[in-house]
Amino acid sequence: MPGQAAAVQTAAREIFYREALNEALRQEMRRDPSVFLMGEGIAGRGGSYKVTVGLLDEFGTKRVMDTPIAEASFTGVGIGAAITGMRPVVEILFVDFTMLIMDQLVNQAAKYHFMSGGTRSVPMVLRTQGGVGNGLAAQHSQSLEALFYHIPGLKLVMPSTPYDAKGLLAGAIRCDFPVVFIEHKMLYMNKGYVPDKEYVIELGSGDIKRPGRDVTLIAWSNMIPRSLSAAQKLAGEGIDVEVVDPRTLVPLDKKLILESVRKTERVVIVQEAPRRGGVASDIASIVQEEAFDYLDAPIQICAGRNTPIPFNLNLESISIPQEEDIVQAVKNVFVS
Amino acid sequence: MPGQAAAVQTAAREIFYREALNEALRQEMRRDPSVFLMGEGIAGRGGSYKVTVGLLDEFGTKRVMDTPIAEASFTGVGIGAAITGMRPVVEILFVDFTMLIMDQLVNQAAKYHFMSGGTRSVPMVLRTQGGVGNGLAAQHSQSLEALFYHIPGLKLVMPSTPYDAKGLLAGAIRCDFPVVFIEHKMLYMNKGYVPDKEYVIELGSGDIKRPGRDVTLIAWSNMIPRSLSAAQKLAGEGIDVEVVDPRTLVPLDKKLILESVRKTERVVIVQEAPRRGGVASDIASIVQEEAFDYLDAPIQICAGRNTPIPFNLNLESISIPQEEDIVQAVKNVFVS
Amino acid sequence: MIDIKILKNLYKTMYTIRTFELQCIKLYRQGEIRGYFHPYLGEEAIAAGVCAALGGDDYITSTHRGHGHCIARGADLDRMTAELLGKKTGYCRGLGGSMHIADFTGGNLGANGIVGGGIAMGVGAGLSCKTQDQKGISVIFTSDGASNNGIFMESLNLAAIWKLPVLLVIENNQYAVSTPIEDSTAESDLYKRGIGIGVDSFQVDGNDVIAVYSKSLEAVKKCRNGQGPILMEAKTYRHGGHHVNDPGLYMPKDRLEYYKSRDPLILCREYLTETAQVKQDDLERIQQEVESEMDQAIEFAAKSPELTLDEFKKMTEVY
Amino acid sequence: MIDIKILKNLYKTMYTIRTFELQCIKLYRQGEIRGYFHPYLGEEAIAAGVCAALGGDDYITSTHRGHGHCIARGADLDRMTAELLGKKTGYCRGLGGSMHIADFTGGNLGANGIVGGGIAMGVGAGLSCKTQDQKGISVIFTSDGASNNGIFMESLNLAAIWKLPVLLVIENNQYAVSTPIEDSTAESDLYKRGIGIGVDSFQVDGNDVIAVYSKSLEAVKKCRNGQGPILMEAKTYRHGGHHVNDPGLYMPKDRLEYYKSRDPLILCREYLTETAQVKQDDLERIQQEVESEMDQAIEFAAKSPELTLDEFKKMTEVY
Ligand SMILES: Cc1ncc(C[n+]2csc(CCOP(=O)(O)OP(=O)(O)O)c2C)c(N)n1
Ligand SMILES: Cc1ncc(C[n+]2csc(CCOP(=O)(O)OP(=O)(O)O)c2C)c(N)n1
Ligand SMILES: [Mg+2]
Ligand SMILES: [Mg+2]
Repeated sequence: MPGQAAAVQTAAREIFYREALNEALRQEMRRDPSVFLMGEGIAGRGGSYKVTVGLLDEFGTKRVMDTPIAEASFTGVGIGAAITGMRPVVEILFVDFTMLIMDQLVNQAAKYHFMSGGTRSVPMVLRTQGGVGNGLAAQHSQSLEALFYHIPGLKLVMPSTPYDAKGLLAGAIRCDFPVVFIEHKMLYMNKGYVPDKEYVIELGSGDIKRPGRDVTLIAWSNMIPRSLSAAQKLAGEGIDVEVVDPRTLVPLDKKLILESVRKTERVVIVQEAPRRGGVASDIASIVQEEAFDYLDAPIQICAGRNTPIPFNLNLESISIPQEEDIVQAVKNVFVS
Repeated sequence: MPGQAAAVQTAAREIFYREALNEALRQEMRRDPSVFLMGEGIAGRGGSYKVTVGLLDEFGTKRVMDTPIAEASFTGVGIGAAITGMRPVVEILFVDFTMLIMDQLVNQAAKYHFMSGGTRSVPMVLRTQGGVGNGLAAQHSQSLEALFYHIPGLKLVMPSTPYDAKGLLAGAIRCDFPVVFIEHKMLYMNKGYVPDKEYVIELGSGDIKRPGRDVTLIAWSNMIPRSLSAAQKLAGEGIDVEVVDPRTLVPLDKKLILESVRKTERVVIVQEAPRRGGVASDIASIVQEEAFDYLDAPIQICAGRNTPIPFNLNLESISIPQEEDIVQAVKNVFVS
Repeated sequence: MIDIKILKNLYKTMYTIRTFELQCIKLYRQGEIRGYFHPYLGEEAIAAGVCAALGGDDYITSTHRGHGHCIARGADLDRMTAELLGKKTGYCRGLGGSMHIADFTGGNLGANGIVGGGIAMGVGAGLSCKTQDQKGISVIFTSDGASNNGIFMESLNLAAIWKLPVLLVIENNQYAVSTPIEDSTAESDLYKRGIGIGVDSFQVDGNDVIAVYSKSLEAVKKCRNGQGPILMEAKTYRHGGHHVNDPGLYMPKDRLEYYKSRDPLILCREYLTETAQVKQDDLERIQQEVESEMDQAIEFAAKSPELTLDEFKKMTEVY
Repeated sequence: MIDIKILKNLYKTMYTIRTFELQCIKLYRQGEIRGYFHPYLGEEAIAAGVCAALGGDDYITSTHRGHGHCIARGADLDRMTAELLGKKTGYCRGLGGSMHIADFTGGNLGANGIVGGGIAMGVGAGLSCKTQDQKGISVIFTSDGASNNGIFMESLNLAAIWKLPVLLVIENNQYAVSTPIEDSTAESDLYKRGIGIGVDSFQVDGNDVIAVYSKSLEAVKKCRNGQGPILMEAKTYRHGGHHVNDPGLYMPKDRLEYYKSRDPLILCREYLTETAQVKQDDLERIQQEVESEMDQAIEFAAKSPELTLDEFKKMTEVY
């Protein structure tokens, strides 16, 4: 299990999440000449979060393409290129802007393999970035993974660490189906162990980010570091939390989740997105369906409020789970 | 409770679901001159499903407007008109095409009230139509309510009967917030009791479509008639099913649902949409959280497959819950 | 003067489309074909003329009214008919149907149920051609209705700035279902939209297959020489309603009559017999050939099995 | 010759925008303002010139670079500054911030974080004006970058077919973040896009407030007379990077220098003092007035409270 390996070697080479992504892109572009990148300001400027820095120099304008502000069409271009032999990695600056490409994603990319009777697929990665941070307000702070999660034909990846970011982006690029790959704006500057060498994490394998006996805490993306802090605090109070990071929401590593649940018999799911209709609800529905008899208490969902994200920083922070909310949610499963 | 009243009077005036919608539009347009309609082929032609027939004649071209195939922009026009004093009812022919207007819905309409600090709202109804029927294939058969359900700021209505269709559409038009109103293509030609007179069903009130003691079955839209048939069959086998129709998914009548669950202690949720990340999962997560101690068995979700909808009719029908699947799902909650 | 073999082929393609549509409409009326069916009747000259100018490496993307494009790219009528009947032997194993038919041997990336849904994809195929040094170009069939959707201008602009080998063909049949073009545009000459964003653009008579073919030859040549993209607007008219179940009563009788008098098959036949001196017999032989091919296709399709539930499950496991 | 009072007001508006931006950038650098901040520096003549041609019943929709439009529509600096500081007294009670600032008293339906996000909404406001016989027109401020997004052409086409009283203003500052217009268009004269769809369209020097104002007067008159929509492209250039944290190093020095030499405030001041014979003193008095207004605004904003959690919960219950 790569996560554990990573834990052992944390003393070794540490780089930023954004650098890990950059390494994955470089690795895959070197390996496979059909991989190319498209997006706004990703070439000369290296992207708004510096993920694509230096790639133009190495690979040239044919493989690192700046686009106009035309998200729907350049995503469609990616789809067409993917069908005809290329492996595009298309970047949408904010997950909020993916609302402009939903037709291309949902009606074209996700269904192409199916509608063509399995004849052709769309090996495209849609890289984007979401979540709350620093007062970017309602149209630049959303967590919209639930929308992609519901659409058959899309894969969905949300790495929480530099190690996972590199391996999963490589895995996404090698996947023969369209992958929505959502980074988190507050993770780009997180550091962690990342091997220099080439490696790939296959989509569908979750990771135990912290083993524990008392309660299973499921989270992803930026809720992982926050949950790990909460777990540490709770450890001081005698509660041993197991933190499970599915890493890819589609496919979902049900086996890993259910094994943990059967062991701890208590479940908390932490999600930055609004509570209503989020992925947390679906995971809860699966757990209660497949491990009903193991559950000692209702599954607690600790999630964002059902509101857009406010600009005001204090209100922004109360709109999504904070460390203390997670601590409280974990305690709740021991009360009832 | 209007549903029960309706049941009593079924012998009275019966009209089609599509006619009930037409009556609601007419009623509201007569009442309030700021109500107007926009959509493709809704004026002279009366709409693809004949919902707007005759309205052009009564209200003229200023209030019944045909549009080009420009879904994103005419939805945006509706938003702008709504902010500046009108009450647009915008029609998108198929819910599948709402993927073209997601930016307008999610980033503009849903957030406008919030972003403006509660100063202005967007009293717009987005009428559309979804679901499986008659081999329309993957891009004309989706059930996408889960996507709207997750977005704070949108209301979501899915009527299952002519009675509800009329009352809820009136309620949606009078609502001060953007409402996504999803009809079902297989319901338009269903008949049912509808009073001639003006009435309004407020958003947020569910309805017991069939009272029962043994198990709570939650469904909406076209899964209601199917579930009622299944319930009838099960009654013959001694299982008394209570069929709960939330009618509006946002706001959700939790009270009605939880009361029923506390009575029956067993829950089945039936959903036409794919299983993964559907609204059923969220309702399940709420029920297990708020009525955990009442549940005798895991909540059963009987839902569509996690695939796009196939063209072939036989495969189409196995892609979504059929009567026998519902019967089986109900029996399952008595097995475990 | 165009080679006589080519001329005959243009006619044959058009006659095949005509025959396919008429026969399949019969099957539709018999309840054998379900779902939406948008006939290409009256517009045959566009697909036939454009595709005759293409080579084997070229891609096309198609529309909801896509049977004509598919046939003009050389699709097998057996597999097309099987698809419309929802059979396993169909191009999409019966999962796609009329609105999603695709034929990769013909470089046809597929029909599309979303108006305008194939435009950006077609630009993407053009990108592949250019950056992978593939020999082909990409032809995008689209419609007057789609030209009012944002994706049209967005995509054409991308093709323009990247100088892609893309030929975008607007089949301007002057209607979007029942909405006439005058109600959906303030400037009904749609090729002018291309000019405004710096794209080489022109109009052609979409009922005249010779004109479409000649103009396409030039346009395709330019695309191959790196002078693309090019926008071609082909004006035409449907021979009936929007789909099989639409009587199209809103179409003014006189205009319909006018366009029927300019039926692309009639015009082509006139040209062939009068200008190109092709014998009536030759044409009749072609017609018979096509008809028997179509009869066989129907038989093939009718006899074909459907995808089984197990096969379906296996294929869709991956989602 | 334009009335002297109007001329002075044009200058005052521009100077207010300039002052507001410079002061708020200071606050941003001090960490008092968070989130994205896109200054309107260098583009003041457009908002000032266009809005001076408007009346009280008119609507505007704005962009992510929206402070200038808001001010030019007469917004209260107190409430604007409070909004940028996230305070309850702000136009959006601190929930919107720079990218969502709206001022309904000024008919300003709001800035927008989505490039192109306000265009269709603005057409909708135009529809209200027309069908409700309101007296106003709707002015849509948008950008070169947005003109490459589908919503631009879609929306303009709707305004055209419905003949709406809409003035669409492209603020062509020749960049979308770091991407120069030459890389995102094949035809960089953006007003030509309007011509292609039958819209009355023209270009104006966006640094010359007199030109913008004069052209706007004509355009607004046409809109009020039912001759809309109209597309106006105003060419300009940013005075710095895309947002406060972007040094804009990719902007060629000589071009930047050229445009700074044509700073709209300088050009206007020259015109005022030389052609219109306004005294230097008068201008200085205006500047002082503005500056003290701004100082007060900052004080007001700093002292203002934030929305409480309870108030927030109450307001958002409805979702
Ligand atoms: C995005 C979208 N909107 C609406 C429809 C419904 N629809 C199907 S065909 C059609 C009319 C299309 O007209 P046009 O684009 O001119 O093509 P034509 O049918 O004339 O070939 C419409 C509105 C659709 N399929 N996709
Ligand atoms: C749909 C969308 N895509 C991308 C962005 C990110 N973004 C914000 S401003 C900007 C550049 C805008 O350029 P332009 O439209 O010319 O306006 P300007 O900043 O020059 O005023 C970009 C790409 C966005 N906000 N919305
Ligand atoms: Mg048409
Ligand atoms: Mg710009």
